[in-house]
Amino acid sequence: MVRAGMFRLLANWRVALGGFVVLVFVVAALGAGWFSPADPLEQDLMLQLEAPSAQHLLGTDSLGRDILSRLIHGARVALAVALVAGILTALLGTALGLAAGYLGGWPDMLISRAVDIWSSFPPVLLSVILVALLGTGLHSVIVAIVVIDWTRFARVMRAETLKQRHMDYVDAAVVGGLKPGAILLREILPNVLPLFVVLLTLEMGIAVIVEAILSFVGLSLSSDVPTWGGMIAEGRQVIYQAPWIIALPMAALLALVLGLNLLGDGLKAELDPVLR
Amino acid sequence: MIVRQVLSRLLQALPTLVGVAVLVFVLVRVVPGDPIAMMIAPGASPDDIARLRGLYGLDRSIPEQFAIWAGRALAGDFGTSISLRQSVMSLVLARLPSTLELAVFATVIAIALGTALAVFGVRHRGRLGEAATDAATGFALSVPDFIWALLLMLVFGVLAPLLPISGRLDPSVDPGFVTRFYLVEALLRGRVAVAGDLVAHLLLPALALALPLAAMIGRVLKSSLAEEMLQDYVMLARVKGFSRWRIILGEALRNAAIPAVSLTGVQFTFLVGGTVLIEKIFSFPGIGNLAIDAVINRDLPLIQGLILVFALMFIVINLGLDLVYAALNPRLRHG
Amino acid sequence: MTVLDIAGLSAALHGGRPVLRDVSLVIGEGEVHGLVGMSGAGKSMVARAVLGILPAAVRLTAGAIRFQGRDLVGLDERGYRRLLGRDIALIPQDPLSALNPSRRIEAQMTDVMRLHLGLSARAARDRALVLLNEVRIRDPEAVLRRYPHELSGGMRQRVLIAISFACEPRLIIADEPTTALDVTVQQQILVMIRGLQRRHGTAILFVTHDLGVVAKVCGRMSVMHEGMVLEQGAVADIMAAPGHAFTRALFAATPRYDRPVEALAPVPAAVLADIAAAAQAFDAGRPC
Amino acid sequence: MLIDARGIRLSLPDRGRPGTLFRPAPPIEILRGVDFQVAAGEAVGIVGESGSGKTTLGRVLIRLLQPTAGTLTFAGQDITSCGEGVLRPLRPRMQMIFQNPLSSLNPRRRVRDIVAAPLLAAGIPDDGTRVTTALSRAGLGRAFEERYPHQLSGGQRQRVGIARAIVTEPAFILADEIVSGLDVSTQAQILTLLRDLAREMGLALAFIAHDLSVVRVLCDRVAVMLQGRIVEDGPCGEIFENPRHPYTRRLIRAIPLPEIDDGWLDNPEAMEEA
Repeated sequence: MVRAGMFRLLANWRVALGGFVVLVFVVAALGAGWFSPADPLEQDLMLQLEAPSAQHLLGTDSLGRDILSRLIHGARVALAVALVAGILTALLGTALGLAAGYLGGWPDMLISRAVDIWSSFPPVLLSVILVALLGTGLHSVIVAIVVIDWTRFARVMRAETLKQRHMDYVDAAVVGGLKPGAILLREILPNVLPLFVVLLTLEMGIAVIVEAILSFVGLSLSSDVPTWGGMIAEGRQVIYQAPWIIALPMAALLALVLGLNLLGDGLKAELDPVLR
Repeated sequence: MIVRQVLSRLLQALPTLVGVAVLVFVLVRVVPGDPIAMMIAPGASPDDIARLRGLYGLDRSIPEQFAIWAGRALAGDFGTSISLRQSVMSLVLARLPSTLELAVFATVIAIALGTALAVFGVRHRGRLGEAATDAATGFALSVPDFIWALLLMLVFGVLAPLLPISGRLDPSVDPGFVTRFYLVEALLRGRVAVAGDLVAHLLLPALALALPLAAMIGRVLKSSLAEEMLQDYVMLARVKGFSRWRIILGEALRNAAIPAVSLTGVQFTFLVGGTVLIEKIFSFPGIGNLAIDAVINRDLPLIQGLILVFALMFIVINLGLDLVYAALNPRLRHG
Repeated sequence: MTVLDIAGLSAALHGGRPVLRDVSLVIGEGEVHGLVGMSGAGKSMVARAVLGILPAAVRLTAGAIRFQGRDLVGLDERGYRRLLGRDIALIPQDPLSALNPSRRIEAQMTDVMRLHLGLSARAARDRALVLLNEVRIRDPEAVLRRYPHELSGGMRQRVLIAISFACEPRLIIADEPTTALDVTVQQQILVMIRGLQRRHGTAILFVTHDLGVVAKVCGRMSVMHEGMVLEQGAVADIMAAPGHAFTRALFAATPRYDRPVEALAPVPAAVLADIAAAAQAFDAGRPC
Repeated sequence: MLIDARGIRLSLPDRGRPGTLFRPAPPIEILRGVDFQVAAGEAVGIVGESGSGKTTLGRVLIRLLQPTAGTLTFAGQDITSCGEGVLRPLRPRMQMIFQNPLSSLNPRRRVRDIVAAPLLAAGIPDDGTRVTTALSRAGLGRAFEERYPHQLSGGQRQRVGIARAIVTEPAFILADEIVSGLDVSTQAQILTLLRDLAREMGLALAFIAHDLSVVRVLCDRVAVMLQGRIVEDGPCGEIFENPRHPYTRRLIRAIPLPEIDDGWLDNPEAMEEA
């Protein structure tokens, strides 16, 4: 059964292509030390802004560092943030969304009002403030993303839970004598789970972007850790002399985000039992 | 009726505004970095520092500071920027018009483009045209404004240098305008050359903001339009002998817009929030650019003032969307 | 004179699966013809074929639809636009979704008259008032100003009937026009349709799943299943002595408050199997 | 009496008029003093047109809704306003079949799990035979146990709904418009099935319908509802042959029987203006 399910999933080209792209980045990140042709931090001031060559496959940056190695090491940060921040955000937001949608009443009031207040902040500004507050570093980037983006899950999950709650099958469960906890976990949760998986992949893409934005502004990690956002910021300085320096990390960022979105889109279609 | 609705909505927004104010106040106050240390010359005496702390009220407790700040804010005084040494109010007022012009310009592009995509997709339903619009919206939706900004900058500013990639107006142009709404004033005065230069500067940042929203509008509006096209009243209109264009534009679009407005509502606030980063990337002199600098400089009064301005803009947008929603939906207007 | 003459009409899905098999029926001037069957029998498909609004996946494969002597099969969209609304009109099934929720009743009644009759806004409004009087709406002026959601289901269906008669069509397609209504409202609407039809001399193709409705308003009827017409004739004759086993089974499956409980029986599987076999034989004999 | 409802009233907030911050939505009274009884083993029809309150009454009887006034007892026990904790032990004895079989079956669960849910909740041990028996009583073989609801036809879904309702061998079942979306032939199948099950298992039924003919087939007694009240209540034979209330008379006369009757279109009540 499980194997048949996997085959069907992979038959969907979105899932297959998106999954493949994400897998390439995961492998590159896990084997960063192994795949990198050079030390990403080693400067060579004689070789600044070199165009791609046999020695430096993707050229060098303004301090003469190998760009390919920096890209591969940057993938580690991007994926770590995507995974940890994505999952934490999803769990927090989903728990609050389910509670608001299923319990109604004052918990719903409280959570919905909090979502309202949160939505009144420009998210980029809020994340910048948070990282400024927590100090730079991977953990503060992750905390910032969780604190900002839980509302995305909470809002969608609340709406979906509310919709499911008004379906007749929930009434049928009440008449069948099921306890509220069992109704939530056994009846409603399986129906909102596909949405959770889809949102999770989308949220991972968003987390990657937010990390890049923070590094771009100069607030993510210390400057001796290569990040795509930091590379983009450096490339912005020399955009006229060496446009590939900004283009390469952008391409990496774009590919990973598109891969995650494609995967999410494909899963959305596959996980719906009625569409399938 | 409408007036009462607006007042009631504003009243409901009040707690949100207060909540935002309190949250921001507390948040920036526990920032570890000391703003005073950043603004004085090295080697200042501890006495000088203490004097400055007293000047900005930083030596009091947080509730006390809040009470003082809130009292002044109600009177329209948001304090003085620590890093720029100007009144927060005048800084915001000087920069707000350019941000508003950018946001409105982007919104207009997004709505026009999104609607065109949706109508085109539905008109070419089941054919190549639909698949093409679906792919385009899917792609535009996956790419956030941050990457759009960089892509547009790279393509239209560097590889094919057609448009300027920084600032609001060419430095050599001095319009000598009385308001800060340059584009509005240029159009009203008929200064075509200035307006053209302003639009050229606006185009890339506005597109970067507009494309994700346009894709969102396109997708949501297309699916609700496609759903409307299955309704019996559309079939009845066909059976009455009306043309397909007349049916889409005259019958279905308005009804399709109702769910689209509520579903894309959040995205409009994302657009305004997005100005923060886009202005930074394009060195556009608006309040977003100001805000990032304010955070990096720990400029507390300025941060507070700016966040409240943003919160206010969000509230106004939501109110506007509610009114549009009510205007489109006769069920909310009558009975 | 014959208004509608459907001859040997067949239709199939793109994949080749037939949905209509050699359907023929003739409707004379001022005649009400009931098309009855269960869901999926193909009766709505016949109605849609006449109106030229078949689903995109369905194609006509054989036969003719002659309206006042002119074949509508292959007529282009422009030709249909001149015909629909003026010469052929529709009374739809669901009065809730058949009126545009964001347009006032006045706009939805007058647009068709302005399009086909070239009436001015004023003249169209006057005619709309006359029509609303005909469907016995008490305060027509007020109704014209309303939006659909401000009217009851019965009122909406009256408005839709008024719209269908607006341009004095020769033929009206009534597609389950009372299925969504309460039984007392259904009676009012049926009485009204029959009355208007008599006064205006309009022919009606009346699609319904309800044998009772056919008995009350139709003169002739066709019983359909699996895209085939199984029995056709005068309603009085068929009610008195149904000829086809399926028709008899349909009567037996319809619950009646005046019959004993034991009289109720589902359509026997053998009857359905016979029809399926006939359909297969037809498909084999005439490949599409 | 198995079910005994007296003076039931129920007001709900008017969903058509959402309240504002200052003025909550005004409640509208949906049930205005309903007396309704079902004896053990008896099948009672509740008929009425849309908006008559028949569905709401059903939801009160099964205690998905709590009445604002009146008393409701089940097998002698007062359940007017008790909490779900008190109701839970009673649930196996009072079950419900829903109007929309698709939305009342959880799309993510297999037929077997759907039918087994009430057993599990009641703590009734089952090695699968109870579920299989219930399904076979409802006319579905073992092959259906592994399927998901969207893989079934409309009639089969409704049979699953019936199997779920009878699996705990209840004393009372509420059936809310359970044949309104079905073809006449499927409708006849479901009606005869339910009639046979009720006789065989000694079930009491409350059968809500808008179609009087359907009620006639299944029920011993019928209650006619109009605007939140029961206007007439009696044995089917009496009510259909000799209706006393003018509304009942009109309701019956409006039914189009499949036979020629030229007078039906001349009914003066049908000529009213709207």
